[in-house]
Amino acid sequence: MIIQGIAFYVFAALLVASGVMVISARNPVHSVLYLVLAFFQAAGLCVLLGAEFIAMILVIVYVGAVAVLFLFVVMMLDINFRELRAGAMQYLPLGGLIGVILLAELAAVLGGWIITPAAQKIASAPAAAMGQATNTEQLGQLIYTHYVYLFQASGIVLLIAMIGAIVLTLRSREGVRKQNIGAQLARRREDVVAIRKVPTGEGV
Amino acid sequence: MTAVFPDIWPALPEIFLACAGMALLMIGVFRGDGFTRPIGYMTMVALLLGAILTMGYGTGRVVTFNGLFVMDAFGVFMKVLILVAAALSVMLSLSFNEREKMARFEFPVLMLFATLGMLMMVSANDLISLYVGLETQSLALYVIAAFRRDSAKSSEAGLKYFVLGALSSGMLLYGASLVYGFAGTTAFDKIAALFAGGAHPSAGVIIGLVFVAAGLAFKISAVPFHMWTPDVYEGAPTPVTAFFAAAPKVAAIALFTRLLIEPFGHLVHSWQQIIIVSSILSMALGSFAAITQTNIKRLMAYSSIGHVGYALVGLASGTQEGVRGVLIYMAVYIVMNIGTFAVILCMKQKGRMLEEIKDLAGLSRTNPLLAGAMAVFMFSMAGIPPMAGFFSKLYVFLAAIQAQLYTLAVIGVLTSVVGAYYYLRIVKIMYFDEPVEAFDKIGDDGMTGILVATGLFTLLFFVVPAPILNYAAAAAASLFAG
Amino acid sequence: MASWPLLSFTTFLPLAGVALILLFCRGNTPDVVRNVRYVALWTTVITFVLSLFIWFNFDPRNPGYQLVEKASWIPEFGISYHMGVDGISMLFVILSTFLVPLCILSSWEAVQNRVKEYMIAFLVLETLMVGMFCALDFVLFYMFFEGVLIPMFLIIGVWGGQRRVYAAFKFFLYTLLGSVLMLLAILAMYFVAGTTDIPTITATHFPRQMQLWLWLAFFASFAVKVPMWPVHTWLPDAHVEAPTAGSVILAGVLLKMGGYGFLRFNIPILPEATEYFAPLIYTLSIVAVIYTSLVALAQEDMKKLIAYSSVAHMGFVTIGMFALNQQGIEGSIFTMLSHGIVSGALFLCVGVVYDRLHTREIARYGGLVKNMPKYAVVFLFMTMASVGLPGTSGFVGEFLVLLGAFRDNTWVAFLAATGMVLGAAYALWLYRRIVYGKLTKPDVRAMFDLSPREVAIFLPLIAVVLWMGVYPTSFLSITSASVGQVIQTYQTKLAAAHGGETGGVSVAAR
Amino acid sequence: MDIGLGHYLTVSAIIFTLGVLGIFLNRKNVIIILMSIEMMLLAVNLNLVSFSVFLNDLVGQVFSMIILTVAAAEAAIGLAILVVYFRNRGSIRVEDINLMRG
Repeated sequence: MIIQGIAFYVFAALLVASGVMVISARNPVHSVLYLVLAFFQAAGLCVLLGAEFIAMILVIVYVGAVAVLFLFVVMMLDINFRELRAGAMQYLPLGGLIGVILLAELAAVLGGWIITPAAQKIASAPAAAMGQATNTEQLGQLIYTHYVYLFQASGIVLLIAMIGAIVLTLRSREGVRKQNIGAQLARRREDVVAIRKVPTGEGV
Repeated sequence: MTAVFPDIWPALPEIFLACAGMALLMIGVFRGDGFTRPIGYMTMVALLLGAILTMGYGTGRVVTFNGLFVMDAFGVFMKVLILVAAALSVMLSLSFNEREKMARFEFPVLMLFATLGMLMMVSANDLISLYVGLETQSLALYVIAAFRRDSAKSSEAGLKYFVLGALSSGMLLYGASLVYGFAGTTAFDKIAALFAGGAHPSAGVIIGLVFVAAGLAFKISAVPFHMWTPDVYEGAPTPVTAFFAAAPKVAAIALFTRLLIEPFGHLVHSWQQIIIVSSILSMALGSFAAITQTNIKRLMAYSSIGHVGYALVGLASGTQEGVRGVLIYMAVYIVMNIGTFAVILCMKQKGRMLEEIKDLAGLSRTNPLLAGAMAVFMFSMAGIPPMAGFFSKLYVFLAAIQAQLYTLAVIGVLTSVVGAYYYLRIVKIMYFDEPVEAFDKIGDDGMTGILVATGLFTLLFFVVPAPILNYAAAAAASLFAG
Repeated sequence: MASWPLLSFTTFLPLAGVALILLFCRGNTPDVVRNVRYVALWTTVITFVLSLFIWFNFDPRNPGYQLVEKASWIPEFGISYHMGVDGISMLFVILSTFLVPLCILSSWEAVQNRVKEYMIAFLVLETLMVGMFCALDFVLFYMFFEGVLIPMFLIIGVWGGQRRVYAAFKFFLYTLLGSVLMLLAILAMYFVAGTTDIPTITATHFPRQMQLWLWLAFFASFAVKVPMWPVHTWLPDAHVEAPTAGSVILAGVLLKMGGYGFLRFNIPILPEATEYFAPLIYTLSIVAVIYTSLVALAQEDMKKLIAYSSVAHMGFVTIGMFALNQQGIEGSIFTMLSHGIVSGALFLCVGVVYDRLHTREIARYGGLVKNMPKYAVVFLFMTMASVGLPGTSGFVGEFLVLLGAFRDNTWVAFLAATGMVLGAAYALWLYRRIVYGKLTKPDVRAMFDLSPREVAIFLPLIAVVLWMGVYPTSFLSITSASVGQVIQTYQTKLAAAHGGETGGVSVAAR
Repeated sequence: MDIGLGHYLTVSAIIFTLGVLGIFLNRKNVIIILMSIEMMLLAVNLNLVSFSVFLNDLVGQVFSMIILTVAAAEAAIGLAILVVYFRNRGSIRVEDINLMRG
């Protein structure tokens, strides 16, 4: 129990700290790195909660894909970082105030949370008892059966994201030499090789 | 855990559209951008077929996909509206895109997918499917807002829309997570059952509901979450603006209505005040801020904020009559709006698009048909009988009076008088001012067809209003029966 | 004939003219423009003839609605297409159809610009006006009532004078502001009565507190329309800037919509509130009569002067109406009809000289009697009718109004009579400044007398004014039964509301 | 040192607030805004997972998975739009997003 508590506090403290750093780091590259750190901590919290699968995909999807994508874009855009941070904190007092108020309100509500018996009774998909099936297995059973609609719909969302990213950023530039496999394969000997009979002694 | 194969028939239009979208994508990829116009036509056909499939559904209420998806008369009404609006928007975009050299086959396909997302929103019966539908729509919309990638304005509009849209999604999600935590479920039916017995909701549910409502208010651009609207409307390519102002609004309003009436219908006293305030602010801002606008797309943005305010008047009453008012309002709003944007898309001189209101000067001399149509839309938006816009306002105010929201109704009609001022200003510029250079010939039969059809609908709605009113009444009733 | 939907025919016939113009008159050549004028003229003349059939088929002894047509329109909401006329509305229908052909004739030469649109606007306007007086369903009524704004807005704004845009906006927004409140009142009534059918609602009793609010909402709409002081300020602007024919319709018919509304809705539907607010109406009307007469005296612009005189005359109308007795109400209806003809004719008189000199400034004229004798006669006749000389229509109406007011409240009658004197002053002074005096200005000297077309416009007007003045019974007999019924409804409802003896006393006091 | 649901909720509330603050405070760099959005979604996920565990109901975790998927898609679109914007304007400063009034 103590170990769990210590782990929670370590993860939570690091999570909050790296969260603060994400929005306050001077260099966007550092921000991305702090974001990665934050995701790791969140994954740790999920493990503590017993949601291993979510923890795993947090690491895989967020750290492996999203954060790297961010990093890639930050590097690619080649921004003058020095200039970027000048005077960024002028909005801090007002923003900080709003943040504190928002947080206080949320805390007031969440602090008083107790699980109502009614709420627990209507669970749509009760988790199996410990040891009966792993978290991943249970989720898998749910998502391909009861929640197949969501599964398919998220497929569409990803498809849209793919189309969108391509349509917005792909530029076909003139004068870039590219391999055209179709053309290569379709090439026939007759089209490209001309056999001329060169009369001897006259040149081509 | 035994799983039953879900009843897929209620979702037939969605499935059809998803398949059609993928098929069109494939065709586009293989045939290239030169094939954009045929793909545009095919998209339109697919959307209209979707509308026919939707109409063929019938009336009963069916919940399927393990409670995630619901279909009823309300859904049929809203989906048909969305599909028709989307089909008309695709039609509007075709020539524009070719002229402005942004004709790429992904455009209609993305519109199709956005429409698919809207249908999913209308049928959402669970917070999760609500979110998925909303994001399907939003992601496609972010892309088409920034679709004109060589234009700084368009990409800026896309960026603004994305940032604020993502922020609103985040708020909505946080609210949804609170509702889930405190109600113990995400299913609308179960949430409704939880409060049916008059159970007092915990503060967490209310706060969650507020967050969700704020997120949705972003999507329908209701005050105070309207800031993105004018900039995005101005910056996005005009056909995209036309699309934004029509179909997504209907979808978000439909979703909002279903959410407030079905799962949270018993908490009407908790959310009514919020909707009333938002409605009053939207109507007022839509009327007053529009007065000083010079860009017609920005004007339409404020006008749409105002119209959302009027639609919210119906929703604020929280009654069946109120929902009926909302449905009628949206039906008429879509037609007027598509028609107005068709006119705006005809505003070009020597192939150059114009967006200033003063460019309309003397249009009644240079192009009487266009001016007449625009005048009809403007009078209709101002709510002057016998135009269709009068009936839509009539029914929302009817609901407000019935729910004894007298102050709301009075403020509503007063702002509509202020609104009439700026609509009249456009009529004045077209009819009273001396003509400037004439616009180019419309030269697009589809555009002329849309103009004539929407104009006649708006003008002659009063002759046989009963069918649409009855459908709306039946649709509203289905929401309360469930 | 009676089995025909005569009212609908009369109402929608002008739209057939619109269709004809739209379908067959293409282009902008002089021939086409002439055809457009003829189509418009013939359509309106036929409409007028058709409306006379309404008169022939009308039974003056029957106080109820006649020639009733009812068809389902939006049945689920208790809204129907319900048309009918009674003694109150029938004459207004005739007045509208009578004035429109004259308007078209009067703009035969005055309007050269965008003739097609002009004629279409007038034809649509006629449909809306006639429909409004025939409508027996609130939603239908409201549609016609508000729809009038659209063509009138365009008429003022497109073919009007210098400050036409300002005037058009002011006209539109003022009247719209009033009527949207009425719309809310209609909706509120709908929830009590379950229908928007006017006869049904007239038979419904509304709680007193609600009546007061409803009354105020209706008042907001009709007071602007009448117009009553202090919301009359749109009228001088609109009149001055509107083209001649627009002014004629505005003064002749549109102002009557307000009076008609008071009579049709406020008095029989909301009697308790009417009783409560009658002093308010009296006060406002008397201020209107005296104040606007004084203002009229100071005017330099002919049209503005006549516009203010309209406000004063409509003050008489409201006084008579809220005297709430037979003479008062009949007098107010008669005054409205008479004013419709006379003020229309006066605007036409202004139009005649305006067409020649293109100014409405009174000081620019003078001595017209020398070179325009026919005109001087017509103008004199209409001025006398406006003042209320016995033998003209103006006399009968104002006499009845004063009689009715006297029975109700002596002071009101006295003050109203003062207004009449002032009215004579400004009208006669206007006449003196324009027609008499030395004919010095060369451009005025060059003005020619009435053309045959103009004579053709004025002759029917003069005939009607004389007819109304000499033999008013032919009109009063039509209105009396229906007016009697309105008063009876009013008093029965009031008695029922007061209950027992107090009610009896209050009725007797009237 | 018993760790209850309240602890988890508090952490996620803090992260959510940081995300919102990051959006509103940041005036210099749009990329930070996108990261802040990711943080908001992370907070929601934490919320959902902890609710799910304490309610003994897996729906929350399903929801969380869906959000993860969508968030990834959203990040991709957001960055694509950002790249397009950068190509047009040569800057991603928040203050520069001002071509249109408002």
